[in-house]
Amino acid sequence: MKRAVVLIRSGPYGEASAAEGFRVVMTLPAMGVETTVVALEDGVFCLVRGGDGARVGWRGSLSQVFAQASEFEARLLVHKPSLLQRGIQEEELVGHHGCIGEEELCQLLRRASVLLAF
Amino acid sequence: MKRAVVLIRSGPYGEASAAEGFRVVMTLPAMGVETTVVALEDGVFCLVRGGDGARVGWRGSLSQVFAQASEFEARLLVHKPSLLQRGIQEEELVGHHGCIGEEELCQLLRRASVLLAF
Amino acid sequence: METLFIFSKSPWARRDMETWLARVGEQDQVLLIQDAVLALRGSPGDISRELLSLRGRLWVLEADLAARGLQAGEAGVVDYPGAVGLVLEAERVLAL
Amino acid sequence: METLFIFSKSPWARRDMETWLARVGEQDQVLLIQDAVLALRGSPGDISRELLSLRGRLWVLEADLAARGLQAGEAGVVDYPGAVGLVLEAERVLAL
Amino acid sequence: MKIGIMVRTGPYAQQNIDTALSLLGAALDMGHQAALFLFEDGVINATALMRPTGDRNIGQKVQELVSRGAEVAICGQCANYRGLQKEHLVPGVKRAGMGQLGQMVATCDRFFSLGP
Amino acid sequence: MKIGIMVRTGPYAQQNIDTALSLLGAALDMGHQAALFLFEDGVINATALMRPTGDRNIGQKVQELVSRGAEVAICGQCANYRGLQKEHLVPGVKRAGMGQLGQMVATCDRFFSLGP
Repeated sequence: MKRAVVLIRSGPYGEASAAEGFRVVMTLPAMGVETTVVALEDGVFCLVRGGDGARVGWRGSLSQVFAQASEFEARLLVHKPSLLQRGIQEEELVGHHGCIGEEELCQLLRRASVLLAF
Repeated sequence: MKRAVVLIRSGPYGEASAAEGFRVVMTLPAMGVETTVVALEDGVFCLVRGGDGARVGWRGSLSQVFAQASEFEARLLVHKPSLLQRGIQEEELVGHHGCIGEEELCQLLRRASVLLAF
Repeated sequence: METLFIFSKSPWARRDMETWLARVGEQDQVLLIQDAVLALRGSPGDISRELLSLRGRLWVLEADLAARGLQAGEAGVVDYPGAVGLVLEAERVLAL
Repeated sequence: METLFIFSKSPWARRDMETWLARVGEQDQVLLIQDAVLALRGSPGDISRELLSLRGRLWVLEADLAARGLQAGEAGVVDYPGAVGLVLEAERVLAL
Repeated sequence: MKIGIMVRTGPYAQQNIDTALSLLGAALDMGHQAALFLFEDGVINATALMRPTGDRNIGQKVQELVSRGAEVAICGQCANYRGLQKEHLVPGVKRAGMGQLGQMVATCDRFFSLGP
Repeated sequence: MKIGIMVRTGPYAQQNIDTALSLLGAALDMGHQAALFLFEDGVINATALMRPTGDRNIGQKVQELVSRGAEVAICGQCANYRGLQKEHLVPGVKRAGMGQLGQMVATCDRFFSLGP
């Protein structure tokens, strides 16, 4: 079985990368690809509660979209060092499947067959 | 009379920014806009002799395009600190109208009416 | 106002702020839009300190801040007409 | 080879290399393409030193180097078929 | 006063066109003049063929700006390169040469560029 | 072996499509299979309407890749958003849903993405 890790590296709304990355996440499990999403670098801002993309013309809140990851059988993990660097508390985030450290991130990458960065 | 400073900040070929910036430079003097081009940051790589964009499918050498700046009545200046940071010698560059330091760059910006970064 | 510097990219992804904030003079002002507003939650290197030193001359676009659920902190908040006002007050604008 | 990391953006404009070179393990290799080849003429911070430490595991795409008139220095040079070879030798590829 | 913005990126992938449309709309509200030059990938913002189901239609927003009196032009060569044909342009958008850009720069009181 | 690349940027503004076409062409030369998925702004690379006078025609290069047996698909929703119509696509390019991408990821021996 293929294992994909989708890295969400960019913040919401300034570019569509994170939102488009999530569309990829939605499609992989149905094709039999075990899928893990990692929010890291500015991607952690995609999980911050309370934002609303409609303020800049977008359809809605990207954090609410990401909170649906488990509905698509994808695991959503958050890179803790990226949170710390940006002064974001875990309590500010929408629901996810846990935080990982640098070492766990590298192990996760090494177990994957496909890596996609957005 | 309007004074434009066009900042070429990006290197050649990886993106079209520098080449498109030069197309803007070609058009401004004819509209009565006094035009200065400054190659800075990775933009200094656009002036390095000996490259050839055809190697990656482009039309030709961007350094030869930039060397024509004076034909369009635009001044082409090079930001010396950007050269130093990247270990590039002035002798490696195609013809231009001189190097400027950090202080001269800031003065130039302050005398302009329009600033465009590429 | 002399020059209005508009930053639009995150300081965590790009080096624009790292390179250009040092060129913001005492008569200049700074407007953060799009992903550059992320800088208000903290930035790499000296950027946070440099932004702080701009007190009174640092602005952030309200819509971009609200979209991302962030607070303005030390920055002044402008809406779109306010941003247009800054553009017109300035002698020139450099958007990076 | 475990992971092939492909960098395509200049280290002077983006922080990709700054953030990701530390994650390149001993069984991994690195391929520089597009504007990332500019890193071979020098890079900000620790990047030059980190690239040097990859000796034997650092590759650069010949066409991108030649287009920009640069030399490979310590990096091994591959043409397009050589780059395809690296992709296939690796267990996985991460392009940044 | 007349404010001009050059947008160098396309619709939906980057926020530049959304920002530019909001700023120029505000400028018109305030009684100023507005100009928009679509350059490089930015020309795609002027296609009338967008079908963004359930999302904002950026082409329509460009058209609204035109209908409010803003001057909107695209780089014709950039459009040729990207297969954007004249008959598919939002009505009122000028398919222009670079001279049009030069004229905008020369006539706007403030002009700046939002890029990739 | 089968190599797949996702390209997320359009033609002429960024080098990604040029790099991807060269790599996939080399893979075919070496007797491998090749797949290309055009996503986000990348869909514009598949328009048959490009007129890049005196420059490389990227649409034609995509077509050459198809004619050499590579699988080339674009994200249909991205195309709708950008006004790229089915009848303007390079022949042989599949206008696909995201499922097609999932299938490429599942069937390629190596798959990676070149983004903005």
